[in-house]
Amino acid sequence: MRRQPFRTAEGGHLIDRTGPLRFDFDGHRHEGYRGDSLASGLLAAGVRIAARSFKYHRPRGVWGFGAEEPNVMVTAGIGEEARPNLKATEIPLSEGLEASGQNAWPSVAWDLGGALGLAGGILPAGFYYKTFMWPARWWLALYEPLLRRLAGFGPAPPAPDGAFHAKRRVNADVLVAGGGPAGVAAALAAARAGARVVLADENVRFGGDLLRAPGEIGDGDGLAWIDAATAELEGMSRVRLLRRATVTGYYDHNLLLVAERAAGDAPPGTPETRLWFVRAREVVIAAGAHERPLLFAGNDRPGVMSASAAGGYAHAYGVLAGRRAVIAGNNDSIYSVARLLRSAGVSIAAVADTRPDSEAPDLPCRAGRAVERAFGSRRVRGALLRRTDGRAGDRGERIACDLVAVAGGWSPAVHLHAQARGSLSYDEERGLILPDRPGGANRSAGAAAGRFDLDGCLAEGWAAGVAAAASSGHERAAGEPPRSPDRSAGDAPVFWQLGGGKRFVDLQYDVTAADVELAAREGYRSVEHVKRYTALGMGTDQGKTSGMAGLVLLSEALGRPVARTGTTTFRPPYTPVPMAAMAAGLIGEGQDALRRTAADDWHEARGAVFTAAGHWRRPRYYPREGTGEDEAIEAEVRETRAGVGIVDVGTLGKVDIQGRDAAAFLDLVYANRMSSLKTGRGRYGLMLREDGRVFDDGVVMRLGESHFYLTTTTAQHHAVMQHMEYLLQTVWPELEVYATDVSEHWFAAALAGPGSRALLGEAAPGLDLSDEAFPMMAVHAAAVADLPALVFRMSYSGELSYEIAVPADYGLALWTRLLTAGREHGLVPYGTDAMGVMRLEKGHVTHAEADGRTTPDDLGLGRMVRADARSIGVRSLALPALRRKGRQQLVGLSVIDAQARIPPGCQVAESGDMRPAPPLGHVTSFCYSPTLGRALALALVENGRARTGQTVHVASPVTGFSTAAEVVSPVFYDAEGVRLRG
Amino acid sequence: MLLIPCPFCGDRDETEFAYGGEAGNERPADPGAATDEAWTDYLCFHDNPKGPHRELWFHRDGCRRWLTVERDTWTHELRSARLSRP
Amino acid sequence: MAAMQRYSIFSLLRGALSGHRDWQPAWRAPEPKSSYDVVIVGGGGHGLAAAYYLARNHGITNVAVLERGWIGGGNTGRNTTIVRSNYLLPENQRFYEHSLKLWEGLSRDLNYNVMFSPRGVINVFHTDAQRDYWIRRHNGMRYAGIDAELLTRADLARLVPALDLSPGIRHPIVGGVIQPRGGVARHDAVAWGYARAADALGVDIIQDCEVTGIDVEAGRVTGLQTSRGPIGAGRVGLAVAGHSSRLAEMAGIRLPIETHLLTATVSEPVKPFMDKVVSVAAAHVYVSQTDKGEVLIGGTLDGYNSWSQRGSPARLEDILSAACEYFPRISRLRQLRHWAGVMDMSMDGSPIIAKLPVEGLAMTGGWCYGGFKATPASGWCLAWTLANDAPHALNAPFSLERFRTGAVLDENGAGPVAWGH
Amino acid sequence: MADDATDARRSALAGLDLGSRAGGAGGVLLGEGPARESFVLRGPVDDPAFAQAVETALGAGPALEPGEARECREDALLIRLGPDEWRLVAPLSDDGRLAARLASELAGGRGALVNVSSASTVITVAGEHAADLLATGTGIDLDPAAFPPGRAARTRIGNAQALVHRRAEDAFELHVPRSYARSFWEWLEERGREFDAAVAL
Repeated sequence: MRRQPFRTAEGGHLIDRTGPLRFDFDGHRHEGYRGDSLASGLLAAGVRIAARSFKYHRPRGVWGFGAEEPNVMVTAGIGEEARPNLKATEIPLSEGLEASGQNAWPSVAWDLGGALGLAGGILPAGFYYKTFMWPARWWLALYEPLLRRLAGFGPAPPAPDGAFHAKRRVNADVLVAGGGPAGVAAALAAARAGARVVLADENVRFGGDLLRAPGEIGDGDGLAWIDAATAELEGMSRVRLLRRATVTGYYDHNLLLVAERAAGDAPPGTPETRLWFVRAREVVIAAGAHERPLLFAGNDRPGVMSASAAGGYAHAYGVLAGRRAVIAGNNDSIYSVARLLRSAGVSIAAVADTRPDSEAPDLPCRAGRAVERAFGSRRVRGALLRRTDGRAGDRGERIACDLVAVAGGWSPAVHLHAQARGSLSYDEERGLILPDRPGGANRSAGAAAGRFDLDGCLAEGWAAGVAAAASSGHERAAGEPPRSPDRSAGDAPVFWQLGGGKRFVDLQYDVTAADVELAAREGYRSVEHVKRYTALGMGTDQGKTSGMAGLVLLSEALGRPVARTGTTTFRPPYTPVPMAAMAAGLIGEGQDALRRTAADDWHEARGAVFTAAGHWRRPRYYPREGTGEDEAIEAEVRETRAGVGIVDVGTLGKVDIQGRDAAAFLDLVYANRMSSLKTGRGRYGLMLREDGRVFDDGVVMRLGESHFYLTTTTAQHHAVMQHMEYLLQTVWPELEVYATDVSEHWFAAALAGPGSRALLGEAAPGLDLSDEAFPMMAVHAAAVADLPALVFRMSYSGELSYEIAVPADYGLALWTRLLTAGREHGLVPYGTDAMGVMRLEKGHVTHAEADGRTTPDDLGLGRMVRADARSIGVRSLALPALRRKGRQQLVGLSVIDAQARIPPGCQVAESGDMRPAPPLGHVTSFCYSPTLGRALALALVENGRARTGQTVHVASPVTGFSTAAEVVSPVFYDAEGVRLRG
Repeated sequence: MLLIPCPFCGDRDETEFAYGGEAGNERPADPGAATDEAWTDYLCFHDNPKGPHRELWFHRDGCRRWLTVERDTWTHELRSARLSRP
Repeated sequence: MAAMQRYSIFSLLRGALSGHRDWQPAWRAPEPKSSYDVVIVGGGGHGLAAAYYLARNHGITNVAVLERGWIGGGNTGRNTTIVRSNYLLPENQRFYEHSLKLWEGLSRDLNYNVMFSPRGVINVFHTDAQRDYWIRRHNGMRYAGIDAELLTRADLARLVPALDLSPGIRHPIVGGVIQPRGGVARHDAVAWGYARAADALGVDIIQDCEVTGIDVEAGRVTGLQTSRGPIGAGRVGLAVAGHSSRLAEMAGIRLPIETHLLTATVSEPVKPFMDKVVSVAAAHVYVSQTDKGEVLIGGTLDGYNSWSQRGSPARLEDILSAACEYFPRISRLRQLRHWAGVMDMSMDGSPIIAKLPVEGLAMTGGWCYGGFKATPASGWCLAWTLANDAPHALNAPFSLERFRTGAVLDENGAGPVAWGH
Repeated sequence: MADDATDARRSALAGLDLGSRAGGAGGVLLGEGPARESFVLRGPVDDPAFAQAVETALGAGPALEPGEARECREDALLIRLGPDEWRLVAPLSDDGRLAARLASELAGGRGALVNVSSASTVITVAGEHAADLLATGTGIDLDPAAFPPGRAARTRIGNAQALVHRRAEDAFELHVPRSYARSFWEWLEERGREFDAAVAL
């Protein structure tokens, strides 16, 4: 047997016959040519059953030619390379391609699931809403798992997508969506007028409908004209031509997404997809139209297909979809398709035209007739033709055939127009949903606008191109538009169905005409209800072929005009877009940059265990040989408190504030006063949100009369910058203040512990560190380790402590030089965990306590707030609920059992039994304190301060943990602050 | 994705900006004298029209200016954008 | 009126024998009467549920539900179908747990299978701070009598094989929590089920009826102006989340609500590989697989006031990259469809189910992302509030006054920034 | 001290050891620009005293077009980044003299000058596909007609904010925040696979 039994001897402008390709489908080896799609390859090989339907597992074959294909979805590739649900019409054939059918076992050709078709009678639309409710437990145990087993088409992918996907953002004057005659004419006109043009088309070659059927432009071949125009466009520097590129989405302000697929024979390294984000001033929508089906019993059998697709396979690929064809339709295209198929070698058994008056002497014409039923089960074997006028005595004509090519007219592809929120109109006479008022800077042209003659498409495309270019400021003369002798309107009278029986509307989800009628009868009268009740149009083809038929059926069932029924919403994307393409460049650090401090390389080399702090990573602790995590952290705390430790605080936000109103501004931004600071001194500052809740804290240093330097927390730094600019630019524009973000410029490290003064004294010999010369909360510029630095005396740990800031380029030098100098002082680097322990021992709050719900008073910081209600947030503190007695307040909890360790996420309860009851509050921070030898926690507890001395329970029901603790002051360690003085 | 015509930087993608809500929601000049109702009007009760809306955007990744933008919340048509503080 | 046609496997078999010609309409399509005891504005899940509970629990059957378009066409039909009660604040815990209990009996209660499927809702976390927060939240649930469990990484590997638990990713997952009783339901069916059951109790469900005005006389609501003429009403309940501001404005009431977009998307359907609903804290993305086989992915707000119902591709990139990062095999699927719901974002992230400052007028709204799961309890509480002219203890905290006194229910601690919640 | 300090400078990309990766010819060449001094200048452009002070110190006035990068004294560059914000970039060899001069001219008047020399890392992107690589991550119009050589813009590219300065039609300098530099570099390299990006020193 020949390898390609249905391939013609010659012809097929998309294929290259010089060397055959081999491919596998469902375990069988076939042969095709370079340039084939999988669909054309399967047809050439004579594979008729290429898919199984969703619900009834009925055999299905290729129906369409491109993105509209509802039937043949396959899994391409095997094993980890498998990609499910690809339409066979969109897969370029390549050497060694392995594809398999879906939703069938053991194969699509022989599928045991086909037995389900027999149960079809009790499974009408929406059957699951009416049953599976008894007994209640069975829903979860039995029914739903069963339903889920039946769900889905292709297999779930076993592995991630490993291919490279690219993205590109470009600006254009004119984007033309669709490279058929209208689109190419539009692009040429716009480009000649001087516009920057992007022309995108989903096929491998521009030409649109001319790929499927020959046509004349000027006085020559249409495709030749397209090729010449393409060549001219290719030569223009401001034009970009995208092939195999589908315009999938139309978004705000003329941003369009175009998904470009790699060619079948693309060299290795070519991105599998390239997503173009095109920001266009103007858009020409020349997306063409989709051929409609006709409804008759058995209209889903393999061998029943779109007439233009049948013609297209012959013309573009030299493939015969059958040997003996019945061609049936409601418009003139059936004759040209019949002649095209005949010249390719198909025997034309009959051409059935629903219109009574048409004739074509060269063809076996059956005017006024339509298909009432297709025979055959695994493939079509014949068709029953019957008069459309219902005249009595018509017994019908049964004609043997293996191809029924159906031409139900055209549905303009109004998707992009509708996505741009253009309005639609319904042309009752022509049975067309048409683009009406555009919803953005766009215009539709050609078949997408309901023009089906070649001459009209060219003229409309050209005019749209000229107009789009002009609207974007380009008005050079573009020359004369191309013309075509084809001026037939191509209109089809509205005709949908003949006869009864199982007429499929939505081939993918097995929705029949009876389902639509049932939905209407049950009161699901909105077109959206019908869609959702029956699944009509919800498939991966998004109803490109089924939509219009469903609409007409529903309107007929409800006895109302189609225009009143309306359409469902056209949602993007127009065709499915690979997730991996959308995610390209945005995985891991690509999405979430990892911020590193200047000393990061050192931490990494030292083997630090990191934690995330916003985008930053910070060392949690530095592992020590022979001990575990807890011991290492405790050692860092002990050694710092006993000697000296160093911690990287380079992640803190830092802001330089200058300008004549700087002090007044800071008084308004902070809840406490800053204008009274003396130059060279600093103060802890508390920032509130306008609703009175604690927003951020940090230290404010006055460097000069109108010059301040302040720190923010790591997490809120960007928010604080934005907040300050907001206040300066919108609330108090009269203030002259310049806030400059210097977080990236400064690296900082803190030395803490009683030994810090001695170490710093050595590293900064020029600096007088006596309490008199350098008191708490003072700042000095100095050379530290021979580096230009700012030194602050402040403490977070409760120990004598200095924070040293240097320009970040010197950050690593500062860090390593201090560590070297510190060797003799027993200097120990510590991480955020040790820092957290020490701050908890001192009762300093962090975002665990200032969680966006707490007021300064809740946190015991009420006395810091000055009375000026003009400052941000202060006025809200007077609202009743913020002054209410019984609010949760910050307290310390000292665990009574010295051996107990507190697990994460504990609640605070009256009793330890963990039975349901309203808790008193919750633990915000907890640690084991090596300093005090027991577990400590900070907690927000109802009326907490009044409970000091009481015993409560710290409990975690999800881990079954509970222990008793005493409510104490949140400052556990050195409440008098003796150690700060060193 | 909106295209916001920053008066200083020119047309920029929405992703460069941070949204700031209703423009013209004026902070009481003397918060201490404002009633709870007036104060919470400012805090919580904002215009929410389906249609033209004056709103604030912060050009975070550009000139770092707060813009006052007039935008239709239904069509997203952007009618004007100016610097909040000229 | 005719008794409701019972749905069961037997009725289906009978239907099959008659070629499915005898199925009655699930609800009538009545002409509006000149007045009703109670009119509910909004034929989404919440409004239909309110009507149903008014009739069933309070015996008030002279009720109409007015729907501008088609029932279930708002956020009921545009959400990620998740049902859970795993909240932080006690007020929210109580309310959503009441809702979850109603969900558990809903299909039989309505004689309509809403396909509530308690497959478990998982939250995973990455840092110590997130771990503390999520465990605390689930401990709080246990104190409120709600099911909640802690999951180790080994548990996660068993329950969600598709999840990337490797330590090398940008934000490695260190653990998780689960509410086993949480799950998903078939969103459209909820509206249809309530509609059918309410209709059977005498409620008029009137579609294609847009409310254009609210009549208020002497501080009391008296009726509504609609596209199908004036309709008198003793009491009126608004259940139009997404559009609450506009309706309240008709009665001269300003709400602490802004309208924002939330994008969701589905993949092409594939065979089941993911059983649980999983929410990833670091990426603000939540993922589940529907009974149809689609992977359903939701994310965060677009972040600016909008009623446009269509999201931004930038947000889609965020959502899909997060989904692909944590569930790597999703990267091999294709995105089929995406849409955006119109959210009533309240200023504290919690709903408003309350009497309004016009006598006889009450609302349920301000649902932020959480409206679908709240459907039964929202309707239940609105019905109670309308029937008793006072809130039930469950919805008393969800008052309008809280925004005046500062007693807000700020689940996320984000402050009065609508898009921050 | 100055010598010690100079030796102590370390680039945020040092950990990547670009030297070992250099080589190859691709459609895009990535590299690191030399360290330089960098200052944020703020001030009221319509205040004649401020404008005069800037003009006197730098030899270029502040009234530049948005994004305009004007060469001024000592081979320095003044770039207009906002209505009241400029970036002054000077070669390291200038050793702060120009900024000191500007500071002294501004003293007592309005405006502010802030040293941010360590705040950014300069990455160079050059070659036939330089603009295409940037276009994988930014929406600004990189057409030479819209963004000619000599122009600069602060924008977002990929995972970082960047000040983009076009030196020539196919050569860009990107000033990215220091802490982001490594992640950003790796993002550029990964996206650059499409263009066979290579490292040039």
